[in-house]
Amino acid sequence: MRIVVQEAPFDFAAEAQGFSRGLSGMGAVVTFSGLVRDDDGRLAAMEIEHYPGMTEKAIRAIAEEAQARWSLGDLLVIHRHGLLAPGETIMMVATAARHRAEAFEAAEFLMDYLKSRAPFWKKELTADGAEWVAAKDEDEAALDRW
Amino acid sequence: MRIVVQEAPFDFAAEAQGFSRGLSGMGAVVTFSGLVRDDDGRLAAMEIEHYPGMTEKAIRAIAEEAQARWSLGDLLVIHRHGLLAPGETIMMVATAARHRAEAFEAAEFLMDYLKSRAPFWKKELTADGAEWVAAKDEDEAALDRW
Amino acid sequence: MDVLYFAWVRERIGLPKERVETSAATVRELVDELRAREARYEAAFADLSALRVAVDQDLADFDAPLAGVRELAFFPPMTGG
Amino acid sequence: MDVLYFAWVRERIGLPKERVETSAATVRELVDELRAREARYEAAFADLSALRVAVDQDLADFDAPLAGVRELAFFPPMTGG
Repeated sequence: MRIVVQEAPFDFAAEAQGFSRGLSGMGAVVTFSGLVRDDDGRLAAMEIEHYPGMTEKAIRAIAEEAQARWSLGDLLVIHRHGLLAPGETIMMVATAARHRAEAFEAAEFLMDYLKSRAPFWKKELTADGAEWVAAKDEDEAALDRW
Repeated sequence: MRIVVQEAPFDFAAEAQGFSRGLSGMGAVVTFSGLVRDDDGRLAAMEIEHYPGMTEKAIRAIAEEAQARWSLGDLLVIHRHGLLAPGETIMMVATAARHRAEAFEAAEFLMDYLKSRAPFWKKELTADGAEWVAAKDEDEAALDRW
Repeated sequence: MDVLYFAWVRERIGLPKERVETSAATVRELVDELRAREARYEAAFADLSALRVAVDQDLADFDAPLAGVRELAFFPPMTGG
Repeated sequence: MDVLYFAWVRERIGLPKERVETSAATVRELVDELRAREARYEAAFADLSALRVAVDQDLADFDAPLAGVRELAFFPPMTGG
């Protein structure tokens, strides 16, 4: 298990490759990456605030829960904070399991919990000013699945 | 949409990176890769037979169905055939969407259909001989979800 | 019409492809003709529930008509991905 | 105890962290004390349903006891991922 919280960009391709190379006996690898989305061409940047100390602790608890629920060969979570430009990669998860269903479920579980239970807050910066991204009801509802 | 059926190995990391770089306005990228799994250390190689002509046609139909069901920024399917060693990457899919639920669902849909509706057949080669991999009831049942 | 065989169907019949002339109206009738022809076909087609059929490269069922068909293929359930 | 504020809670209160001495027994009692103190706290804590609280870096609820707590944090619902 590897968990990284950092401000600097990371190389998704290198991380995904390194993750896959370290595996043994696994048949399925799932990755998710979240990108800064600019819906209407007005986004100048996204700023991500976090709670140092709690962030790592919360992600570790989520990852350990995933490992307890599924038999995973490995898992990886990388999450950035600070100022990001449109199109930049905010975060990624990777999961490896013997079969595809486990790898998919674990990745979705990680994403659902990282979304609503890891202390990150997104703010969108446009020419008109800054606005905090509101949490969505559907993201909270997504947790009911687990 | 890009669909590749080939015997040669491919570079998962480079493909995933190229896929992500070509996107615009997408917030979520999911990849799945399937690896040759050696459960008990006895597997010498896996041989994958396919039906040239029908393979590409079947994958294209599955991919078009995914595009019709979800609003995808792009999708990629690469599937190898021929002789593969344990640990080698057999295939990958990548999906991009505005939100994570769409990207995950489309990737799982692609995988469920590629598993049971694309004309590939796996044979395991061990020191004791060769054996065709049997289709699993659960793989057929997985299609009911869609 | 061209008839193709894949995976263990190919192995039991002993060839990947052959030209078959038939007046069979459906896939099932052709299968019955082949089974009556030689033991290797009987071995391959003994349990149709373990087989799949594609008509002109589209999955079909055993009651599919053969009129106008150029390419027929028999194979076990697929194991891709 | 250290009290931390994040996102728009931090912006409304005007600082990321402060030392608070209190005899409040629960998070809710402390919130009431702060709201009574200054308008900026009232603005931040007006709607508790829009807020989350962490006690010593674990999510908690507003009835959580404060005895022995070293670090309290208030913030809006999280938007990670």
